[in-house]
Amino acid sequence: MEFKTSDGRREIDAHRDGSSFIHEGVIVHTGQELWMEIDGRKHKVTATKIGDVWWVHVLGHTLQYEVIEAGAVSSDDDSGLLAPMPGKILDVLVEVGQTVSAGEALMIMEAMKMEHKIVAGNDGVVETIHYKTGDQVAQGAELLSLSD
Amino acid sequence: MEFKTSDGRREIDAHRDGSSFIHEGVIVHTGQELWMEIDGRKHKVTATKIGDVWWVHVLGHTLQYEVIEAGAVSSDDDSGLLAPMPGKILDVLVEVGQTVSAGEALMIMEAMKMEHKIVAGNDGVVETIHYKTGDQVAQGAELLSLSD
Amino acid sequence: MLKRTLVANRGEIACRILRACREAGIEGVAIHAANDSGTLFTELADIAIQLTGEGLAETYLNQNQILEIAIENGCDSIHPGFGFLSERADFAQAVMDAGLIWVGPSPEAITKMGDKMTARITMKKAGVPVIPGEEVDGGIEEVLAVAPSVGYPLLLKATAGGGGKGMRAVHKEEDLESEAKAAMREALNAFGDDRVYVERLLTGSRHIEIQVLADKYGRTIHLGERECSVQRRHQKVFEESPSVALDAELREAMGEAACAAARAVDYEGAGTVEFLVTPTGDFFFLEMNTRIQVEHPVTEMVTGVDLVREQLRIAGGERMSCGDLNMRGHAIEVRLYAEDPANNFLPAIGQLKRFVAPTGPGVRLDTGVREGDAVTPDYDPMLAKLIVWAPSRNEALQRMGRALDEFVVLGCTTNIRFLRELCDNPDVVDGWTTTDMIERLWPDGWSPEMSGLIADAGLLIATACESTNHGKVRISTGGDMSIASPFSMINRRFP
Amino acid sequence: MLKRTLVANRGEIACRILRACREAGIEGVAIHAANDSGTLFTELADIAIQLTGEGLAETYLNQNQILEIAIENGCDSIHPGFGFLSERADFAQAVMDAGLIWVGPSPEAITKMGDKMTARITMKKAGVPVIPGEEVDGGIEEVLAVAPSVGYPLLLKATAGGGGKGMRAVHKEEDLESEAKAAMREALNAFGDDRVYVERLLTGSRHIEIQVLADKYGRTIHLGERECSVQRRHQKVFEESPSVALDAELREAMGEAACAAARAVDYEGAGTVEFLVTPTGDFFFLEMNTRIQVEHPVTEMVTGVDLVREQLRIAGGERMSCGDLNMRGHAIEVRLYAEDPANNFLPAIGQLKRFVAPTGPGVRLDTGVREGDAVTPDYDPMLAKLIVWAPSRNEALQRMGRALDEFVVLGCTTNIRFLRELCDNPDVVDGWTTTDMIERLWPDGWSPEMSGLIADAGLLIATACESTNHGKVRISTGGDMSIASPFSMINRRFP
Repeated sequence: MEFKTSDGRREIDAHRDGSSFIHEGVIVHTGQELWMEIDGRKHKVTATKIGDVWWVHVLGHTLQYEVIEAGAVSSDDDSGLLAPMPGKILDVLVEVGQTVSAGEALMIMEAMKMEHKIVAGNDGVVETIHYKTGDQVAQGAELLSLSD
Repeated sequence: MEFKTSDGRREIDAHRDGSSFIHEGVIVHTGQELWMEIDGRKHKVTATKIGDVWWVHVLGHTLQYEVIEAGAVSSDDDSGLLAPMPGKILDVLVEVGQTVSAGEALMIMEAMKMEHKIVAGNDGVVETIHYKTGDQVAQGAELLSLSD
Repeated sequence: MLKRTLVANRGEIACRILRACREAGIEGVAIHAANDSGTLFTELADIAIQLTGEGLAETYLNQNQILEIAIENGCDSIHPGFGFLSERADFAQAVMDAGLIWVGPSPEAITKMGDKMTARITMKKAGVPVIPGEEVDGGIEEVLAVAPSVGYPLLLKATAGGGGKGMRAVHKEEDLESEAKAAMREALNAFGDDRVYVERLLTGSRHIEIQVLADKYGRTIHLGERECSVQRRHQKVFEESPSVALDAELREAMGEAACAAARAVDYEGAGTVEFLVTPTGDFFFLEMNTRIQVEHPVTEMVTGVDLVREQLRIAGGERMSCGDLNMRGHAIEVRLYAEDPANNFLPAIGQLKRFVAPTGPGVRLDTGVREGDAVTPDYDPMLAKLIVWAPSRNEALQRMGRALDEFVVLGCTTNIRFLRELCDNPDVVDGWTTTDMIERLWPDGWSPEMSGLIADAGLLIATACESTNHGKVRISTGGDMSIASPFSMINRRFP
Repeated sequence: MLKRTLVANRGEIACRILRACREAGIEGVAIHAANDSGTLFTELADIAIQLTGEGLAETYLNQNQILEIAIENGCDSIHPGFGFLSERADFAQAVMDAGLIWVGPSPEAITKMGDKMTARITMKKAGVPVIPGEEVDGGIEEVLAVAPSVGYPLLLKATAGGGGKGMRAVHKEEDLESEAKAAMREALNAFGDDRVYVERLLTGSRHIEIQVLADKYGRTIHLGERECSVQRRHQKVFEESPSVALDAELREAMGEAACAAARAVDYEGAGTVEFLVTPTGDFFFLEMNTRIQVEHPVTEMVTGVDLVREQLRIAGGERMSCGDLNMRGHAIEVRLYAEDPANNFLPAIGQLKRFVAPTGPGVRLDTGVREGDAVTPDYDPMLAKLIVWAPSRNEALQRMGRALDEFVVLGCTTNIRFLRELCDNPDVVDGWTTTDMIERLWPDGWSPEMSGLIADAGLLIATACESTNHGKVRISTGGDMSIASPFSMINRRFP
């Protein structure tokens, strides 16, 4: 079973024994309540699935694991710049065809009462701009795309 | 729609308007959250169904309403004495055929670390005794029955 | 300092102690019966060990099993909480014999305070006032002789008996002889023994207790009082500090008496000395509880002392960390019971399908349960304690009322509404809280004050809910907001 | 006394004020935008009125609409909370012109403190120390003349400018002339104006503020300090009282200065005077916040004063109820933000599918949200404030750590882990909290300290949950305990 995490795609080879799952000395007991056992010590775990993502609270850490269905193609295309959150476009700082360098600001968005710069992750040429000043955008919407 | 309450069976003639229910100036708005409106003031309501019973929290009061299906016969027969909670029979104080008067102790149960007397609600004759000392009983189980 | 403490208890007090351990950097070991598996207190422990066996005797009262677990798991100490084994001198001794630290007073102190007669004698010696009374075995003449020193009204009780047989209240001296003869006759008939005990009858008294702390370095202090007069079925439901019945002078006198009581048995740790206080301001020793008390939070809120943490400190051989008594404002605790107050406070069970506790300023919740938990008949019906603090008693009552209005528990009948009405009750507001208050106010049992409007509204709500199948998908889907992958943003740069 | 108060705010501060109204017997009226319908604060109000319009300007900042609602609903007063209209003198004036009571200081006081230059002049007159500095318009000679009285290190700033242009730090007198010439040149080029402002440069300073209260009867008191140095993106995240940097003497001096500041503008109600305190113990007026502050709970916990209730009292023409300053123990507040601290604290959104707050001794939660609520980008990302009190600073840090470990929020990224690590951070433990602390400790951004074990464990948990479809029916059925009709017992008698 493969998951997408902040470290990239990851998979673990777990041994299943009934309702328990084991990997290198760590045991996870499923059921009405979730418990994890390490060195004979049990720790309460809280987990819930939202969309395709498992949110896990364990030992004071909150972690996220996105389920990747076998054979599915990731929609996360590196050449697109996605809106990090819903908000409004305050300013578009570049034009189609313009050459930009990594770190250069491309757009300014407003969300949560704050301004956020959308910055080029790499050098490239602006290929498409999908929104104009004043537009509302949804989270994850592709704002513009760069060619390498 | 008829409900069983601590006051007996009750029914209300509610007017429905979409997701709102109205009765004598009181409006209940259903949806993701429940709200009640009286004299233009909205109050949050919490309700949840457990088995056949709606538990309702409104204005600091917690109320219970048991749904009665149309045509169904009530299982609550006044001549039976039911266990008020799960527990153990500590003592049976009467015998079949014995004449008892209202208020007389018939059995002693233990539950929640406390002893509880099961007392005759009316004068009568003991018809059947369903449990003996030491038996575990479930909540609502008929312990014994009296004839009038 | 303690390193690893086994908490030999369950429910909210186990949670309280395990949290104190966590804060103090001590590893907390929980023990639990099979039917307590997965409950809140096991979750708050560093290590949770399941007890074998069923029923209290085989589990939470099983001294041998608990000691074995403590030793096997490398514990250096055992905290008994309250109830269960907390006042068992033999267990305290066994713990110490096994080389572990007992978080509590010595077995000797427990024994001396545990036996009412020994305690009475010890207290008299220490100069602590006890309820005036004399055992009489020399017949009617001796009764007449001791009565003046006991004082009126007085109570004649059969020394050998109980259950009201041979008991007579005497309000005036002229009635004494005839009543005493009747009592002795009754006692002889009922128990074959005509000895009687003559005790002052204390009517309209208040139950007021003093919290004490004593460390191994000879320091014994009191932390003011708690008034716990509001009781139902002899169990406290509403506790507060300070008491309206005490002024600074009486507090100091009772505090001194409580410290003297503790010193008389070389007390160590946290303890409570209970007194009856008469309407005229006389106070009499009732008993000493040689453990932490259910209602300890009100003292914590008013004095700013963390009593459980001080217990751990004292047991670990440290000095107590608190300074001089500094009481501030007013605290009230109410006990949330799974019970039906409208039905003679009969215990109730069920699943806590909703358990929404109040929050905000001045509100503390010490709970043993959370939403989704089952309330079973296996244990004490006390689910949680709700404590508020406010600058004044009046504000504390208002705050408690507000907090109880916010408290939603569905799935198990509780005494929330009863507690809520207490907050507005004129006797409570005036501070006229005596131990017989509930019987006095509701001689035929309590039932909620509820307008017809509320009853009708509830019916309308049930109708609306049933018609719309309300709440069937509450929380369970979460699909009503489209949430993009949280990772789509992680690889972007937003300086 | 106030009778019906409109709370012109939302979220946790609206909850805080509405609860205070409830406790004080004042009817609370909430106003809310359409997208705040059904949120916690509307639930805590006696009356909740929906605002028409969209966006802040048409709703929470819409003075006319809010005033109309207040009048239509028979309110006698308006409490603005913080942010939004709380420091708008024109709104305060409009409220008063409409015959309502403004819960806050006079419009004149707001105006005088709202303009930095006016405030500076007013404070200098009142003898409150301000950051030494002089405006210079007479060229280089005057700069050289005023510099000794300002003191070193000093900062030269273009009077007309901003954004770092014309700004020069001068650490030694011998560098002054050349640096001043450069600054004036830059200022002239950038703004066409070569005037500069000479100000003392305060490095490694702490942000410490004093809470004041003043009633209509001439009583002005201070309630000790709050240290709010730990900030990210210029927003506070971790606040405490008392400050390790203050002793009784400095506290009294700063408290006196704060009271003098309040008296200078005939202040009424609750206010906060912010100071910069240098490592050598000099303090300088920064600004006065003429409203209740986000971090007011730490003062409440340490002093035992209910600040919001005192606001309501003072506005209603009563005397404040609190006595002399009585600080006890230590309180810490952390702000729970919906944000990703590992990604430069960028705000986050989502649905709070689980929101399990810590409880127990010394823990207070002031929240604007509860489980199931959606966090949207429409408003400030602060969800709740978690406040702890303990007898000492060390114990308060331990308690906050324990509480944060218990805090579970799933469905929206929060800064819980960041706050948790702060509690153990050596600089925080040592009290070395300066305004630049976060940049100093994590110059390249913060990321969680997480063992590989935890990362692997999380993956194992996700695998186990996905394989077993965990939690799909959590709470939603409740059918796993068979519960008999609760009415079967009501008609029985159990004496």
